[in-house]
Amino acid sequence: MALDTVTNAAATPDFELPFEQLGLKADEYEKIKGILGRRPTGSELAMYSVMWSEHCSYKSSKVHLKQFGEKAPKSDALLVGIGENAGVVDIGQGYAVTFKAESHNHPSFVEPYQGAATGVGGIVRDILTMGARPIAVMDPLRFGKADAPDTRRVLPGVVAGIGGYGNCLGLPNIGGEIVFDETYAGNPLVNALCVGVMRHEDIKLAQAHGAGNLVVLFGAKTGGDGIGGASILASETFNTSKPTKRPAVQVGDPFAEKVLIECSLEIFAEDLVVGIQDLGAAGISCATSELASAGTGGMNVQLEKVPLRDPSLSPEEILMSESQERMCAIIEPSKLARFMAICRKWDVTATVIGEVTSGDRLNITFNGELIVDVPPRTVAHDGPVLTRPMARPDYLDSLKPVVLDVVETPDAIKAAVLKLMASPNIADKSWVTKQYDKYVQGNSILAQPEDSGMIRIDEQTHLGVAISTDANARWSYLDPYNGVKLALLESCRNIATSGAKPLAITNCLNFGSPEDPGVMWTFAETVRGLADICLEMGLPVTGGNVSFYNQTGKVAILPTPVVGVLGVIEDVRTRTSMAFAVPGLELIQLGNTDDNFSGSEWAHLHGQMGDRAPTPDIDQETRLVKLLLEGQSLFAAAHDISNGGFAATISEMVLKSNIGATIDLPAQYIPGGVTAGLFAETPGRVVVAVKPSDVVALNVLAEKHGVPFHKVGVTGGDALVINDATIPLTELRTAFTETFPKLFG
Amino acid sequence: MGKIIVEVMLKPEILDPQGQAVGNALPRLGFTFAQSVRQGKRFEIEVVGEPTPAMLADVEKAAEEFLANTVIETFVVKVEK
Amino acid sequence: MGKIIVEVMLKPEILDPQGQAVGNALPRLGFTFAQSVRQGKRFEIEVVGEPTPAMLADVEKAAEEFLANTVIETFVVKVEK
Amino acid sequence: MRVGVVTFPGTLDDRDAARAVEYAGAEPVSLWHGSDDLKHVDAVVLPGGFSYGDYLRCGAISAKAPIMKSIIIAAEHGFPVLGICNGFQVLAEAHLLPGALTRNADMHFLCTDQTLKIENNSTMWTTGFTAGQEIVIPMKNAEGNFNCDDATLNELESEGRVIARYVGVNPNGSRAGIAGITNKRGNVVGLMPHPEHAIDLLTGPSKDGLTFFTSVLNAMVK
Ligand SMILES: Nc1ncnc2c1ncn2[C@@H]1O[C@H](COP(=O)(O)OP(=O)(O)O)[C@@H](O)[C@H]1O
Ligand SMILES: [Mg+2]
Repeated sequence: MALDTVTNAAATPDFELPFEQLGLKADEYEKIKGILGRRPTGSELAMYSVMWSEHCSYKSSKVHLKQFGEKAPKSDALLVGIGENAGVVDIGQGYAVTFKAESHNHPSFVEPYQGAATGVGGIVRDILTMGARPIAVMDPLRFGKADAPDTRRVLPGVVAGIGGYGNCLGLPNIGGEIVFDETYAGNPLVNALCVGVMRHEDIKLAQAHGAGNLVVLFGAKTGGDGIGGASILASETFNTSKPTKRPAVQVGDPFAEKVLIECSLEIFAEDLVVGIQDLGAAGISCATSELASAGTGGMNVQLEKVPLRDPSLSPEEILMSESQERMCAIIEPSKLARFMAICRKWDVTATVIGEVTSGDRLNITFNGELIVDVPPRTVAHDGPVLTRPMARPDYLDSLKPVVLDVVETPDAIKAAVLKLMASPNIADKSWVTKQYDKYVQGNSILAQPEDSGMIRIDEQTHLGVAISTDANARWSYLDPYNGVKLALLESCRNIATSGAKPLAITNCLNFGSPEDPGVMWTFAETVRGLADICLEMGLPVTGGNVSFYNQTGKVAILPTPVVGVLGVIEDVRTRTSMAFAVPGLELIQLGNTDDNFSGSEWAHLHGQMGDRAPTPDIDQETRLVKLLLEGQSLFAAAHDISNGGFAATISEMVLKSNIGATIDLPAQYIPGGVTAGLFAETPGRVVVAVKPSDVVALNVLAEKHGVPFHKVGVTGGDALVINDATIPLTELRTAFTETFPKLFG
Repeated sequence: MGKIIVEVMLKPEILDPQGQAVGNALPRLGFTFAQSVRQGKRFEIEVVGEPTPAMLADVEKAAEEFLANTVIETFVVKVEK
Repeated sequence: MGKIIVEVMLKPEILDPQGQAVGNALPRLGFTFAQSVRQGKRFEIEVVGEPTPAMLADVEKAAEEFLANTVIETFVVKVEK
Repeated sequence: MRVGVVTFPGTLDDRDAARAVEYAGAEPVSLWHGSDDLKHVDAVVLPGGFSYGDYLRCGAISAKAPIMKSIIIAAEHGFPVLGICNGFQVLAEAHLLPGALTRNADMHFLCTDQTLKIENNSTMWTTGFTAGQEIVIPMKNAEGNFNCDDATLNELESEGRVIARYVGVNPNGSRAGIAGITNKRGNVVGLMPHPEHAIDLLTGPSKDGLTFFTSVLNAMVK
């Protein structure tokens, strides 16, 4: 089979490569020619096309994302910032924690089980690559209408895939989200977050230093996975033998990844690598070009040495293959023997495929013939940067205020609460979360359905971290700038409610097509809002992920910026759960309720969106967080008020506690009356349970921090009594728990 | 009582972690005959009376839509004699 | 390249939850042909050259000791033509 | 006293089992599947997880590991062995215990706090319980559905070798609600739920699990 070598490319300048099929624009192709001073070879084009794709180059989002750098708050907590595989923060006692979220939306629509499974696999490798032991995962999910037939296909598959892969890796799943909205039909969102821990000195970076050091590929063999584009190349260039069929979807091998994790951690522990990079999107193209461009010199790679699962792969395909469960390490020759010994112990295939050079080029040969000769930076970092047109979408001018009946009589209150608690977005998620192992590793302090997931980091000192992921897409739809701020504030509140102090954030921004000016404007507003609030709150953005093109035809998904907040807790034994253990406790709502129903679940249940997102009150939220942390020892239980309002929060508390409560909501004191008191989703509110003897102390503390303090009831009995409406726990539980089994078996 | 068999295998280009694990284990147990192993599913379906062409068409349909995930798997329907 | 097939099924007296689940799902999907469904495994083993009797004996042994759990499963070894 | 904890490729709860052994007051010794050296331990725990990814059959590939050859011989001489979840599956595949663990009746992986009734407190791993005692420990598996033929079931029942049974709704379709069994001699025990995840109230639903580990310590010193 004839190879498109560098010599050949220089000799045949006019040969047109199928760059459009690879997603490159004409000007981008010209730019590549300019960089190389000749036409690219098929292999070079393969590399540039994947690395310059939206997914790898962030070409549409770059101009906006740089705000995270420009507006970055001073933070000594940040050890590794945006740019590496994942950010790393200092949590004290010499521990460093890394966490990041990734999206695997489209693959999960095509093949829910494998799409979701490989999504988990990918984010876990990002965390491992930093030198950390992965310690937990979370999975924020979005689906179309709960009763839509396709949701019945997608949701069970996605959940089984996340569980199938995560459980097999031994990673506790400690939280996530499940939200249904028709805009996600055809565009389910499968975001996966992973958190890992290491000692400061063990942090690893994706850099190829030191001429003569070896490039080692280890893990699974390379197959024809995820290389649709390259196959075109392989067949259309000089490659005579047409490649065999290429997989439509990738199949994950969680066992291979589990072994890869243990093998890598043993390698890290003996300090055997100079640099390391996982193979995800763009596979070897990405790993080699990023390692080289982040390093000091160049790199030579002998591509024929890559172990193949499918011998029919062409060089272009090997470069582009996205086969899972692979890593690439840079190793000093003197340490190779030990490295290989550890790989043998774990039955992990490891192969030297090249070496670091003193030059400045990335040279790739195939059976001795030079097929790639590029400046690595131009592949990894000099991709196109677009300033896409933006326009405030028209729908924002035709929003209608929410109009709802008042809910006041006992019968109305009971019916409304039961209806809310049975609605898919609020109903019990344990049909899902029971499929996830939340105990493995033995350090799970809090997990679903608590406000945040909490993991013990040190068994002696009891140091721990808490993580919460949140997004309110309806508020982002109404007001993208404030919507994302509200999501971050909710996440911080979730963290503080559990007893941890917010420290750093990550994000996963899910949007429609960047070629739609309306979507682009919404995206820009979101990034501006997130950058602003992180600066205002002094929370560093450690990294994130952008997922565009989530739309069917002209219809985009609701803008869905998922924010993940990491918090630290000095002593996990002081954490606060949402469940109270005894009757006779006073229930107090911290924070005021107003009468805005826009974007609320209650309005959604009545087919309404509303016209204005709440205005984030960062000052009040910050004081609330301070209060929650300072008053921690007073709380017998605490639960954040968000989706579904007070009614959802108190229902979740009594059901988890299996103890009732008697609630008194004095209509006259609440703007919007009892209806708002129950169902409005006014931010900045938390319900806490305290011993009667602690009420005064809490009241004093609340006044000190200027946080509104409202006695709302007492715990006890076997019913939830709201004003004069009595809802037996058994009835409430049935409404809450039967929705998911009915929908999904 | 007739019997219809549906055999479901992963497409050749799709990674088969199970088959791979079995293939790797065999030599460790002293069995050296295997070049490669692929693992699939086998459904034994008992039907009333002799399988009719209509029934087989039905089974094909069930295999296509349900028994096999045709995104990654192929299947064959056989009548067991 | 020869191919040897090993088919493994649960013994009739052993409850087969997977087969049952499939059997229960079929009618819900409008397929009425099945009296009962049993789900088993199918191994496709690629061997070098034509399978010899010695090789088949070896495969029998591997199936007996490893590919099947004879406490609950039975197996058949076939040569694919 | 030294208690070995075996790590197979894909084992997940080995560090948790070691923690439980420590809580119980013994010294955990990590054992590697690829070696037949039991390092002079006094008892062995086969922890939970997905050894070899649960490929082929849960526990099937691990049952052939070199360490198992030594464990099988030792077990036949009364050496205490506890198999938890995947460890139970390995013991069944190694024929140290009868029956087999098959797919849960509802096909789903199930992670839940499970109530069990201890029915045999005379095994080396259960002496610390009172007969009939109800305990709550986590359960997390996709193939915990205990399955065997009638003869085996009758034998297990008549010889009182069912050590623990699920209380309330049968969570996975196990025959006779069986959660754990023992061999005739009472030194080898297999249990589907995870006692090592119920050793303190901070990380588990109860402390009930610890008793399995303290029991074997007492059984040894006696
Ligand atoms: N897909 C999921 N995976 C794991 N946990 C989930 C998932 N969906 C929801 N949960 C958990 O269920 C609980 C309630 O979910 P949610 O209403 O989104 O919480 P919040 O309103 O505090 O964000 C939370 O603990 C959340 O982590
Ligand atoms: Mg919350």
